[in-house]
Amino acid sequence: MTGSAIVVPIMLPLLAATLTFFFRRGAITMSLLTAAGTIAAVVVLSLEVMDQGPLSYTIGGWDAPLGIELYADGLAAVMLLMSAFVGTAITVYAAGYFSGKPAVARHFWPLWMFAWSSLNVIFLSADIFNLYVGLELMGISAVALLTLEGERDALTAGMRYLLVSLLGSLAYLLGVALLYGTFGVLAVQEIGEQMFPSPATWTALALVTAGMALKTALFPLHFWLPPAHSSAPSPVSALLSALVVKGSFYLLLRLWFDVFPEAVTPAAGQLLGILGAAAIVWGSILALVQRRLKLLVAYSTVAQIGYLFILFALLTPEAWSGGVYHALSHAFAKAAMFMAAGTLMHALGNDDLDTLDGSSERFPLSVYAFGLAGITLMGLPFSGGFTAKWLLLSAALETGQWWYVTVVLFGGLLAAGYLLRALAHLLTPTPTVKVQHEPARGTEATALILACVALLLGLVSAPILELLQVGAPLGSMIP
Amino acid sequence: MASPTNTRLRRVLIRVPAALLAASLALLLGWSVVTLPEPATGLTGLVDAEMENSGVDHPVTAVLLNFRGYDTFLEVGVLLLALVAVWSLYLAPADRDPETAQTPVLGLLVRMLVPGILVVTVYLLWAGTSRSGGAFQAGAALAAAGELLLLAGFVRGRFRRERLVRFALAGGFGIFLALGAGFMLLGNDLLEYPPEFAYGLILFIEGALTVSIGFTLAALFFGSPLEAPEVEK
Amino acid sequence: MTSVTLYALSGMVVVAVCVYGLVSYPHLIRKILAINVMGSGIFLVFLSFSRRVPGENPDPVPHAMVLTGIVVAVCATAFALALARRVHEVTRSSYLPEEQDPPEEAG
Amino acid sequence: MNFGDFFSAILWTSPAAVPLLLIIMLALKPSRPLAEALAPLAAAPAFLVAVFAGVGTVIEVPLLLGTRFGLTETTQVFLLFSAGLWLLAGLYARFYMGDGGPSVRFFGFFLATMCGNLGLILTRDVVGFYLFFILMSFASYGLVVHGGSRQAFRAGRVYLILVVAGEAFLLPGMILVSVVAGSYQLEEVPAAVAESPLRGLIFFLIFAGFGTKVSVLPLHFSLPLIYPAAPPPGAAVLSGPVIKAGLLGWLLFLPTGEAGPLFWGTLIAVAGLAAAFYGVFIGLTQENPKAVLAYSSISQMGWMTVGLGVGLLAPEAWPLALAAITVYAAHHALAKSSLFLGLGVTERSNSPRTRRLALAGLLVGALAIAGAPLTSGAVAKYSLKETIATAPGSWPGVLDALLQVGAVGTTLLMARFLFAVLPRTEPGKLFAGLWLPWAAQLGLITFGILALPGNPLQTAGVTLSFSTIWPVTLGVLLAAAFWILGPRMGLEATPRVPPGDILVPLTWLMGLSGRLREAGIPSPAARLADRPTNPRYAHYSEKLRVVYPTWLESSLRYWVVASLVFLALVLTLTFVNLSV
Repeated sequence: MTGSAIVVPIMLPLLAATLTFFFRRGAITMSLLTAAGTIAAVVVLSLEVMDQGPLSYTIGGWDAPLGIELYADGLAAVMLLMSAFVGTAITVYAAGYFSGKPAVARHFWPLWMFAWSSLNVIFLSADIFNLYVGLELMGISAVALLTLEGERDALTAGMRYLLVSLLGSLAYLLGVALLYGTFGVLAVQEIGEQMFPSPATWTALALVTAGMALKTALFPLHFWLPPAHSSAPSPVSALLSALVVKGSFYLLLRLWFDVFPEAVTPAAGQLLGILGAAAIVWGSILALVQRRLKLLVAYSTVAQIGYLFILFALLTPEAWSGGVYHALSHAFAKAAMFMAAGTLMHALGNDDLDTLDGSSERFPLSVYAFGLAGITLMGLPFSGGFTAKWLLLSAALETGQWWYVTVVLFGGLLAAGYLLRALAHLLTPTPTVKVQHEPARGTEATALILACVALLLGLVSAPILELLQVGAPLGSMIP
Repeated sequence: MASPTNTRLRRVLIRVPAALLAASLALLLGWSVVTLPEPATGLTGLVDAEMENSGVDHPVTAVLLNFRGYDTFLEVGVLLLALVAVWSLYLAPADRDPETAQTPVLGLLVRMLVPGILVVTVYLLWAGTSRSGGAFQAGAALAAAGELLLLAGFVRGRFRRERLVRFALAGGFGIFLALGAGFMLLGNDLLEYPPEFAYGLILFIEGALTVSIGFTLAALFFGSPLEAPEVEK
Repeated sequence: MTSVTLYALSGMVVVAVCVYGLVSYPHLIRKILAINVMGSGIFLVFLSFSRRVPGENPDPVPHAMVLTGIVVAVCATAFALALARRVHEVTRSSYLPEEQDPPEEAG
Repeated sequence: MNFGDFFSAILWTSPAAVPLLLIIMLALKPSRPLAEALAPLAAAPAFLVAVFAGVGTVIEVPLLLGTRFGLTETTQVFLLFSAGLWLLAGLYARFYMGDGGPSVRFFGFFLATMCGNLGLILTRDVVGFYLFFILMSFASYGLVVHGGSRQAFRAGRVYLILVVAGEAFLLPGMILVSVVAGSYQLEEVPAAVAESPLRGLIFFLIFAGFGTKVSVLPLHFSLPLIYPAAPPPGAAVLSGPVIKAGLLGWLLFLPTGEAGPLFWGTLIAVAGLAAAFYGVFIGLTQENPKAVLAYSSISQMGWMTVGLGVGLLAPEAWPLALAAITVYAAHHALAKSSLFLGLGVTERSNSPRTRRLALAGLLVGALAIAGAPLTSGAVAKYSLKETIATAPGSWPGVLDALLQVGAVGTTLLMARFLFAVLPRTEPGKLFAGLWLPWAAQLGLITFGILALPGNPLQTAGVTLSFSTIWPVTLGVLLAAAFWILGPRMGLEATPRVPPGDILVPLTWLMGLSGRLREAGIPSPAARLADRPTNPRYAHYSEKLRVVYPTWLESSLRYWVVASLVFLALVLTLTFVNLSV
């Protein structure tokens, strides 16, 4: 029975999705119970991974390659922890946010539970076709969540996002087909062991990589992200930016380091690294010129995603850990930031930066949350973002790729530029702040707590990095 | 407004590169297929070796519901998800007024076809254990019956016995989930059934799935049963 | 070239044609159809692979994957069509906002 | 982690953790009174660790990127005097600040600075050192601007600019160090740096990065602004433990004890000498006693820098140099901060008697800085002299002479300080709480030498040599002569250099384009600055900054463009793999 905790993060949200679809009442209670159960299971699982090394779990009693296995190493455990904690915060925030909108809330809960489980499905799957099903589960639920409130901008953004998502998934599926045609198996580990360069594997790699880059919104394929993330209901913005893009990024990471290492050349990694660097600069430049807070935060996501892809160019244990750590701390910080922005937008009627002048007097908690999350995004010392950048910089210096050092440092400055621009508005004292709605109970505190966790991630990097080293593909880091 | 020439130019500008890139993609994909290693390997041998432990006689069904039952389980989840997603859009139901929709021929045809479809459904379900067929094929047939009834105005998209319909929609996934996870209490893996009950359980799950799949596919066609809400801000 | 390879190749051609359609036709329904048919092309490839394996019986695993894939594709298409309908209800347009309506496709 | 490990982790982290905990308690209303009562004692755990914990143990704590805590013989001394000074300054501040909001704010920054300072001494890894160093540097800002005056904020601004500039050198420096060492452990740094092909770059980054804290020329200009701005207990810790942290950074990260290029030692020794004399000359022109002390610090840090330079020149004698620098640092931290605490006492002396006593105390501190016999200063100078003797070539003779000349200068500078204090009186409440910590410090400066290892009589003896006596005597005589004769010869108007010296031309340069524009002279810089106001340029700037990026972004959003980019990426990724 050991290791059964591994199925809880998948099955519990699915159970909650069914129940919240079936029963009108009690959705919040069920979701909170799910959150508690998921956290407990994920913590147990992480301790097991830390203790015993990577875990495999056979489903239906059939071992891979015939059956499908679940697999949890340090990376999966860290991602599960991320989705469990950020997901819990989103659940709490959404309970407040949707409190006055029963018709929307009714569908939000099952959809969110599906989205949550889909993330965990992806994080735990060790089978490339099963990952496709997980991807589609994630894509459809993400789009449905985005269009939930039925606003014009959200609907068109959702339509675009759905096309993007389906195209990305189909590219992935075609890659899966080529891999099955070549190797005759679907298990990640088996394919990784048998991998050899051939036209089919090169094409599969290209299809899978491009598909996931599209779904992760890597520059220049980021076009769908800002409209989608900025027009979504605020809890949904938070979960899209914090978690959903990480799902496809995780998949890419798994495939590059567990499936394709024998077929990948450094040049391909450099291409992704260069696109990542371009994303940092381009996303930041556009964040600097936005006039709406949520768009600014969305473009910040475009920029921050760039850091994730630099690791493919650096390819050292530090770079790998730094990239993953960036994904982790960005999840907490960006969720906090979207929640804070959403609270302000809801309270003041819109998110035009000029309208938000002086919000710090009425909503200090939200502005604190925004600022603290900003510290992580800027990568200032003692934050989770700092740890990530330190590791990425170490890797860039170690491999002698100086120009990535410049990009990472410059990206921090640009982030400071656009975030301080937003903060300047929030902190400008104004005589009249017209509050249209009081924020729901708990929403402001949730954002603040998430932002604090993002900071704390800098203080407690060591144990998380240690967990991350369990089964890490490139070997272990500097002790 | 763009002038016709301008539009034509724009179209060429779009379609020529699109065609070139699509053609390159076709070449690339073709090249990958042609150069696939021979002899090919697959999971046939493994499936054949484990058939007797699978509880069913047909290899595809065995893979679908036993060896790779997890995929099937998630796919039923996707189905339920799509339903919730479509309902969340609050589209007006595609109702037909019987007065205008039903011609005598259509009415008669539907009355004759639907029972036949139901028989076919049951057959497909049963056939799945030993030859091609199974819950999805059966469910698709069931859904066709539902769509016929809707198009002919026999049923409406906004139904009254909502709880019951919801049960039919979510029941398949719910039962799959409950049975798949429930046996974990006996020390089994997820979705692992005790071998002595495997055949019965799989048939039972397939039955429940057939109903849910049929209802869900039809419901995807029907539109949302719920009143569109007042704009909630 | 065996007939199996021919099937696989035609699947790939279907995919490429659909990619072309997806890129160059702005109408949403066309895009959704392109994606749906692209899925079918991939399924064709899968099915052809099930016959590549030497032996009497075809490999059942691609069949199972295709069955799963079809249901997923149906779900995705259903949601996409519903969403396109909703977009049309709200915006009175069957195009993404940045795409212009070319004359021959308007209406 | 078993209980024993856990306990020792608590023990070793307590010096940094207790101040942090107290900050949190200060921030929360219910626990604030308790925190206010305990804040002055926040350095007590550090002191206990310094005294009892012992050298050599290294424990790993799963914080930050995996930090390690422990003490070496050198850092034990640093911790001892730093913790002691934090304790004394904390007690002093408790009485100096009184109660209320400003006191809470002061202690908040005081504790944060303390956490950084004590943490960086205790930590044994690169990341930990860097992070604590940053915490200390940024938290000090709060001590500088505490007074809230315009000068204080100006000083704070200048200080921050230097801190950020230092950051720009330190972060890459620290990362490079850990990369070349392949480890975060401080023990492995000097050897790894010495052998690295990048050692020149690393040397430069470390030298400049910590140089902003040590106030090496020309990065010295914030000191004469921040010491006068900070309240006495703040200035005491800034001039004592905080400035020494920069020195510790050099000691830990420069390739000491390894054979390196001669150039490094020479550079550092020359930089030290320059600061040593520059500080004296500019300091003599100052009116504000705290500014005089700031220049004295620049000068004294210069002497410690000379010691480091000699240590790099003669790696085989590094242990001797290290001991000398450590002793010098301890002495200077104690003596200089005692002068700041004493200044506070003098300002608040409300009767002639207490004032005379206070001045007498200042005299003791000043004599110690000057290196008068039987003070800690004499011991420090003596050990530096011993180190100098190990330098190669003609260095020993030159340096020895300069050291003695410098001592004359230092004596004069201290005399200048005492003269500057004399006319000031600002009666206020004088608590015993202000006297006692100060008296303790004075005791340490004078009698502390007896506690040094070795025969106390012998130690006292070496401070009585001719070379310690004559410079101080000459300095005192010169000062007296100047005091008596100066007014008669019309010499009282010594030249005045504004505090911060080169800061003045620097700010002038920065404001140059504006001034030129005002004068109607267009310069390229002015043209650049003009851009936003010129409609033509504004148009271009708007286009570059907003219009083009937005346009490009919206064209990327076209489905056609985006999907073609996607296809191109698929093809490129394939061919990138093929080509290699």
